[in-house]
Amino acid sequence: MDLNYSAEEEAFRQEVRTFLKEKFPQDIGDKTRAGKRYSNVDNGRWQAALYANGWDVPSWPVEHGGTNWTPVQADIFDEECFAVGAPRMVPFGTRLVGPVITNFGSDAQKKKYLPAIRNGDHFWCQGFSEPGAGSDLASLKTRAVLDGDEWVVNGQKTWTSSAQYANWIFCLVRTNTEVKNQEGISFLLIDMATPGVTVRPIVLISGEAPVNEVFLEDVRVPKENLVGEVDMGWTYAKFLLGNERTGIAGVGAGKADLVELKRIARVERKNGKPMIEDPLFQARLSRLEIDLKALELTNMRMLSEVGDGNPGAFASMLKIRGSELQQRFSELQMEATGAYALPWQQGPLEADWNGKAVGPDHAAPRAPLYYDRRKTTIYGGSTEVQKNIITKSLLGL
Amino acid sequence: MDLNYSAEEEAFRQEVRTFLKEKFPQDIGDKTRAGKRYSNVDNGRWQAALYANGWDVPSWPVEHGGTNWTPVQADIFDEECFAVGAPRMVPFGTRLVGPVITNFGSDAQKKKYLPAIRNGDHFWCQGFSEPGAGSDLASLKTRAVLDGDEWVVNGQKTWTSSAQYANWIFCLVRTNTEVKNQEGISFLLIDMATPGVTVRPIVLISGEAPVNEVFLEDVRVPKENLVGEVDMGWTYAKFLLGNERTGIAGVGAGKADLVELKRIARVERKNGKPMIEDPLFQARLSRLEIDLKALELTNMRMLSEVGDGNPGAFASMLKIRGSELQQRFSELQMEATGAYALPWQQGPLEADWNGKAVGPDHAAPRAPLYYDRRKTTIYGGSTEVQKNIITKSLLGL
Amino acid sequence: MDFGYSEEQVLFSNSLQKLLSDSYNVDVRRALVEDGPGYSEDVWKAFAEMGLLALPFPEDMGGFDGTSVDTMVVAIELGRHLALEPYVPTVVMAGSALKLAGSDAQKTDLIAKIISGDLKMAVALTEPGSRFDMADVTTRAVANGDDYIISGSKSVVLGGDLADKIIVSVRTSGDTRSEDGLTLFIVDANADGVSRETYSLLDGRGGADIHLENVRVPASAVLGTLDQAWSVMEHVADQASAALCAESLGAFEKVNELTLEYLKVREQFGRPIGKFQVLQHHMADMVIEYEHARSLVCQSSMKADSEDAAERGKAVSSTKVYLGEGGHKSCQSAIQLHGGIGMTAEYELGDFVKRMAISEVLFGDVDHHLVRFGKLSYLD
Amino acid sequence: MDFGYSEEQVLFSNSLQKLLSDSYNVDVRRALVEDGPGYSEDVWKAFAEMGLLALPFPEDMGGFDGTSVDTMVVAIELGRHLALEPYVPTVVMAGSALKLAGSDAQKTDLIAKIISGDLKMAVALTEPGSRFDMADVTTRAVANGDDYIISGSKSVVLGGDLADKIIVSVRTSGDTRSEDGLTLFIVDANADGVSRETYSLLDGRGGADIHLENVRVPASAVLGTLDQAWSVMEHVADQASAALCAESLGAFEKVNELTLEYLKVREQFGRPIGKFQVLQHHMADMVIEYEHARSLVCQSSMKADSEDAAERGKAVSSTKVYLGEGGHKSCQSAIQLHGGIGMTAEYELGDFVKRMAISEVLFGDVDHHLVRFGKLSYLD
Repeated sequence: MDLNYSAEEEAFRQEVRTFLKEKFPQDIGDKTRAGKRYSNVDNGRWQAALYANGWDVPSWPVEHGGTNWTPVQADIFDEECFAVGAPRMVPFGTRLVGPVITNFGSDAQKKKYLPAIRNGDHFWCQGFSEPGAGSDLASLKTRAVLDGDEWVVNGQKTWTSSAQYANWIFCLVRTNTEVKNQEGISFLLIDMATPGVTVRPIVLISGEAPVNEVFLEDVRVPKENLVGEVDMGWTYAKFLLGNERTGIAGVGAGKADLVELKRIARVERKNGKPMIEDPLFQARLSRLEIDLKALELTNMRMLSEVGDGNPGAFASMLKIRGSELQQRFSELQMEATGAYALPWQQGPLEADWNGKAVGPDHAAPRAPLYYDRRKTTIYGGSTEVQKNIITKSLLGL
Repeated sequence: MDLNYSAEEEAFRQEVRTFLKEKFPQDIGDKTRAGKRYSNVDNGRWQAALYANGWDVPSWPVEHGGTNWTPVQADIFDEECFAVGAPRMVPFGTRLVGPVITNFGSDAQKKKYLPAIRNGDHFWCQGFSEPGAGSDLASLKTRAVLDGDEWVVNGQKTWTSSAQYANWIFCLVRTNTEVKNQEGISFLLIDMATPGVTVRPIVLISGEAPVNEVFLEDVRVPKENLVGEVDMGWTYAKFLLGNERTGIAGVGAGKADLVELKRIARVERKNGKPMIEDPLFQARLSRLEIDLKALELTNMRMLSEVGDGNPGAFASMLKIRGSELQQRFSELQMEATGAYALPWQQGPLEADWNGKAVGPDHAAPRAPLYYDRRKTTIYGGSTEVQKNIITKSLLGL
Repeated sequence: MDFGYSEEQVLFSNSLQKLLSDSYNVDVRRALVEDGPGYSEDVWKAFAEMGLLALPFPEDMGGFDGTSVDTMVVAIELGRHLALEPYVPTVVMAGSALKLAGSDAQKTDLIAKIISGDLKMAVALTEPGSRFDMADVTTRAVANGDDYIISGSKSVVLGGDLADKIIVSVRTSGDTRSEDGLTLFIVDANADGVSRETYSLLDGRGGADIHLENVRVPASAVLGTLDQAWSVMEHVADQASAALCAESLGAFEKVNELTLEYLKVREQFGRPIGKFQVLQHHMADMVIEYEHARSLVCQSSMKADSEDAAERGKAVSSTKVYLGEGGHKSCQSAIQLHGGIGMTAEYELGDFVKRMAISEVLFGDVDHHLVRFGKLSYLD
Repeated sequence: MDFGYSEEQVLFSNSLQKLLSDSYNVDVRRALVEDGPGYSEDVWKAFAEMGLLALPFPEDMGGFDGTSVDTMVVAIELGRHLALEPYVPTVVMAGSALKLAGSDAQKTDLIAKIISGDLKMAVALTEPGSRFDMADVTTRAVANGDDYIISGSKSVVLGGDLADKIIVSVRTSGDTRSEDGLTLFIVDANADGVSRETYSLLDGRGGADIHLENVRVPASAVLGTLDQAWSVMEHVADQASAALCAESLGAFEKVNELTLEYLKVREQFGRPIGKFQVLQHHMADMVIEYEHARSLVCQSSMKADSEDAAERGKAVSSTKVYLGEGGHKSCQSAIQLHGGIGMTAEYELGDFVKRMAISEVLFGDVDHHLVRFGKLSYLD
C-alpha cells in the first residue's frame, strides 16, 4: 500500500503545471476565480491551447490524437487544470461523441468528424433527454424514418447543453417501434444547420440558460450519418455514458471550491473574528474538507483498481458523493457570505460588466452558483438512479 | 389562536400535581432519575395509587371507571407523571385490551376482565407479533382450531413485552385459512397458566430482557374467551392500535429526558468549562430542544383538532418524530458522558445493587438506554411503515 | 388551547387570498420585477382599503389593535402568493418600531400615512461588516446644535428601495458592538446626503444598501430614547423574523403542493414517479417538516408581541432555526423530486424556494439563531 | 499509488483470519467475556507464534520492522472477528511509546517480552475529569531521592485490566492543561499503591480505571524525557486511533455483510424486504459510507508513523470524524433494517455495533477530532 504518487506521476504533474503556466490564458482563470461566466470564445481559446499541445483528446486512441494516459495521469491533469481555474472542457465532442466514433464509426465518419472536433470546426451537443424521457431515457420518442437516402427526424430533445453554440448534435432516435424500448434506438449525427432544427434556450433558476430545447421537425439527415448499426444506438449510448472514468467525482473542482470557500471564510467576519474561526462554521468546513479527502482517496482507489471488481457501482458512488459535495461547497460559500448573498446580481457575472457589485467581491456569484449546483444530483443519472444501480449491480437486491 | 392552556386545564394540572406529590411513591421517581430498572412490584404500587384515585383507566367508559378526560387533559396528566419520574404505565391491560373489551366484549367478559385489570389481579401482555409477522402483521400463522367448546391454539408469538410477569395474554390467532390474510384472524384471551404456554425471555442489546417469545402448544382455550366475532380480530386490532391518542409523541418523556441531558451537560466538563457551554454540543442540544418544542406544539395541535382532518397520518408523524427524538436524547446523553459511557455496567441499573459504579453517577445507564432506544423506531409500526401510511392516507400516492 | 384562526382572521385571510389570486399571476409578478417598480401600487392601495395596513395599530389612531398573529395570517398569504409589496418592512417593522418607541407626534404623523397607504417605510439595522450582529454599528451621529449629523452605511435593507422614510440604527455613544449607545433615527429617504443602491433580492422583492453622508436630521427625528434603542431593535427584529417565517411557511406550503402534484402527474418507467417508495418517503419528510414548522410559526407569532425578551427571543429563534433547516432541506428535496423541470426559471417552484431563502437569512441565519437560542436557554 | 496489500500482508492477513475463524465463535467469545479472563491466552500465544506481536518492532530486537499499515491489516481482522486480545494497547500503544521514547535498557527489557507474548501492557493517558484532553493531567509525581512518588487516577484504560505494566502520563511540572511538564512513567501494575477497577467495555474487551496512591518508582521508570512527553503522547494516541479505526472498519464490513444478507432472506408482505426501494437505498448509503471510510483508514494508517504531527493529526482526526459519524449512522441503519432481530443480544449484529462504538469514543469523539482537524487546518 502506497498512497503517494510515483516519481513518474509527480514528473507528469510538473509537466502539466509548466504547460498550464505557459499556455493557459490567465484571464480565463481570473474569470473562474471571480465566478464570472465564460464566453464560448473562452472555451475555444482553451481548447486551442490544449490542441496545440496534443492534450485535447487524451482518451482517444493514439492514432487519432490520444495520449494513452493512465487513469491516474488523467486525474492529475484534471486536478491541475482546476487548480489554475481552467474551465471544465466542454465534453460533447472530445469526451463523448469522439470515443463513440473512434469505436463504432465508419472510416468515413472518423475521417470527417474526428479532426473537426479537434480543430474546433465542429462544436457538438448531445441530444439524449426528451420531455418525457429523463431518468427513463429508453422511453424516448423522437422518430427517425428512412426515406430514400435520408432519415427524416421528428421529435424534441431537451436539457441540451450548449445547443445554442453547437453546430452538430448527436441524437438518440427511435428507428424501430416494434421492439422493446432499448432495442429500437439508433445513434444519429445531425448538422444543426439542417432545416427543421430549432433551438430554444431554457433559463434556469440560476439565471443562466446553459441548456436548451431542441425541436426537430422533418429534419432530413443523410443515411451515412448513422453511427454503427441501425437499432443498436442504446449500446453506443451506454458505452458513452460508462466511458467516463475520470472527472466523475469532481475532485479537482472540489479542491478549487475549497480554496474559494476558505478565502471567503477568511474575509468574512463574525463576532469580530474571521468566519473561519467560528466554531459552528469551522466544524462544517472541516467536515466538508474531510469528506472531500475521502472522496479523493476513494476516487484514487477506483483509478488504481480500474477494471477490477465492479467499477460501475463504484462510479455511481463517486457520482453520488461528488455531486453532493459540489452542492455543499456552493451552499457553504453562500452561507459564509451572509445577507449579501441575497441581492440577485446577474450583471457582475458577465465578463464585460464593469459596474460596481453590491457587497463584497465574492457575493454576486454565490446564489446563482448555489441554485445551479442543484442540478448536479439530477443530471447524468440522478442520485436515486445511481442508488438503484448500486442496489442491483453491487448489492444484488 | 391561543396556545396557552385554559384556566380549567391549568386547574386540572394543579390537581394532578397535588395527587402526584401526595401519592406517587418517591422512591420510584428516584429510580427513574438514576436510570435504574423498575421491579414489577414498582409498577404494581404505582397502579394501585392510581386505582385508589380513580385514575387508572382514564380512557375507559365512565361506567367502567373512565374519567372522560379531554385529550388535552390526558396529555397534561402524562406530562406531569413524567415530570415526577413515574414509570410509563404498562399499557396492555388499561390502554389496550381494556378498551377492546369495553367496546367489543360480551357482558360476561366485561364483568370478568375489567375489574381484574383495575385491581391488579390480571396482568396482561400482548400476543400480536410472530417471528414471520412483524411489519407485515396480517401474515401471522398462529392457528386456533375449534375442538368442542375449546379453541386449540398452536404457534409462536414474539417481542411479547412483560410476558414473564403477565398471567393473561390477548392474542391474534388465525381461525380461518381459506380467506385473505386479514379476514381470518380472531382476538383470543388466554390464561398464561394454561398447559402448553411457555415463555422464553429475549435478552436485548441493552442488556435487558423486557420482551419474550411465547410458545403455544396445543393450548386449550375456552370458547367464550374469543372477543367479538370469529374472524373479526383484525378489526379489533386496528381499533386497539389506533386507539392511542396521547403518548404517541412521548412529549412528557422527552421533557424528562431533556432535564436529565441538561443536568449531565452541566456536570460534565470540556476544556475547563461545563459541557453545556461547548459550542458544538450546545448547538446540538439547542436543536434537540427546538425539535422537542416543535413536537410538543404539533402534538397539541393534533389534540386540539382531534377528529378533524386526518388524525391517522398525524399520529404517524408524531410517532416518527417522537421516536427519533427519544433516540437523539439517549444519544446526546451518551455523548456528553464521554469515555465513561463505554464500561458496560449492568449492576448499577438494578434496584438492589449497592456497589460503586465506575465513573460519574449518570454514566452507567447511558449505553444501555442508547441501545434500548433503537427499538423506538422499529416497534409500534416502524418509521418506514409510518411513512408508508402517510404516503397512502395523507399524500394519496 | 386553540390553533385555529378567529372568525375575523378567516375573513381577512380569505379576502387577501382572493385579492392576490386575482391580482397576481406568475407573468404579472415577473413583469413587475423585471420592468416595473418591483411591486404593485394597486395591490398596496387594496391592502389599505382592506385595512391590512391598519392591522397592528391602535384603534385610536385608526388601526385595528391587531396582534402579531394577525400579521402572521397576512404574511402566510403573502408568502403563498409571492406578493412583492413591502408589508413586512412598512407595517410590521416600522409599525412596531413606532408603536414601541414613537413619540405621540411621530405616531400621529406617520401611522395615519402608513394606514392610508401613502407612506412606505423600512428599518435599517445591519451594516456591511456586521453580519447579523445588530449591535455592531459603526454608523455615527454627532450632535450639531439642535440637529444631528449622521454618516455611515446600512446593508441589505428589505424594502429600502421603496421606502419614503427609513428608520436607521446609529451609534451615538459606546464602543462598536456594544448594545448600549444605540439610537434610532427616522431619516427621509430623499434627504441630502442619503444615497441608495437598490436591487432585487433573490425572490424579486426590492432591497437597498443605504449610504448616509453627513445627513442632517433634527432632534425630533430620534425615535425613542437616545442611546437606549437596543431593546426596541431586538423587538423589531423579532417581529420581522416572525413575519418572514410566516411568509416562508406560506411558500413552503406551495412548495409541497407543487411537488406532490408533480409526483402524481410525472411518469417515468411506465408509472407516476410518486409510486417509487424512495420519492414517497422524501415527500413524507417534507410534509412532516412543514407541519412542525407550522406549529413553531404559530408559537413565534404568539410570542412576538411579548415584552419578555428571553421568552420572545427563544420562540423566534426556534422558528428561524427549524424553518431555516427544515425548509432549506425541503426546498432541496422539492427540486430533486422535480428533476430538470425544478431547475427551470419558467416553472414557479424556484420562486417559492428563493422566497424561503430570504426568510432563512435575513435577521440572522440558522447558526446565528442557534447560538442565540443557546445563550437564552443555557447561560444563567 | 497502490491501495492493495503487499504479498506479505495478504499472507498474514489470511493466517490471522484463519486463526480467528478457527479459535472464535460467538459462544466462545461470550464465554471468555462472561466467565473467563476476558481474552484467550491461547490466541495470544498464537499471535506470538505468528509474529504478530513482533510486527512493529525493529529487526535487531526480534521484530519485523513493520509499519502502521501492517498493524492496520491486523486490526481490520481483529475487528472483523471481534477478537478480545489486547493487541492495540500492548503492541500498538505501548509498542510505539517504547519505540518513540524508550531507553535502550527499556527496549531491551520490554520489547522482547512483548514479542514472546509474556508481557501485556497498557497506556493510560486520560483522567476522570479530563474528557479527551490528554494535557489535562492532575496525576502528579514528586521526586524523592532517586525515586518518584506518583499519585492520581487514570480513566477508561483500554487493556488496563490485563496489563502487567502500565505507561502512565504524569504531571511533573507546569499547570494543569499545559502540554509542557508531562512525563511518562512505566509502572508495574502490581506495585504497592496501584489499584485497579476493572470492567468489560461495551464490546466485551477489558478496561480499567487505575488509581495510584503514593506509588514509588525509580528514575529508570521514566519513559523518554522528563517534562517533554507531550509529542510522544500525541503520537501514541494517533497510532492508537488509527488502529482502532481499522478495527472499526473490520467490524463495519461485517455489519454491512450481515445487513445485506438479512435483506435478502427476511420476507415481509410476500417478498424479501430487500425488494423495498427505501431499504435498498439505506443499504446503498451504508456501502458508500463504508467505502469512503476504508479510503480514510488506509490514509491514516499510512500517516500514523509520520513525525509531522500536523499531517499525521489531520489524517487521523479525519478518519475519526468520518468513521465516527458515518459508522455510527450506518450502525443505526443496520439495526433499523434488521428490525426486532437487530435488537436481540443473541444475534451478533449488536456486538459489531458496540465494537464500533468503542473506536468512536476512545481517544476522542467526533467533536473532539472535528475541532482538532480545524485547528490543524485553519489556524495559522
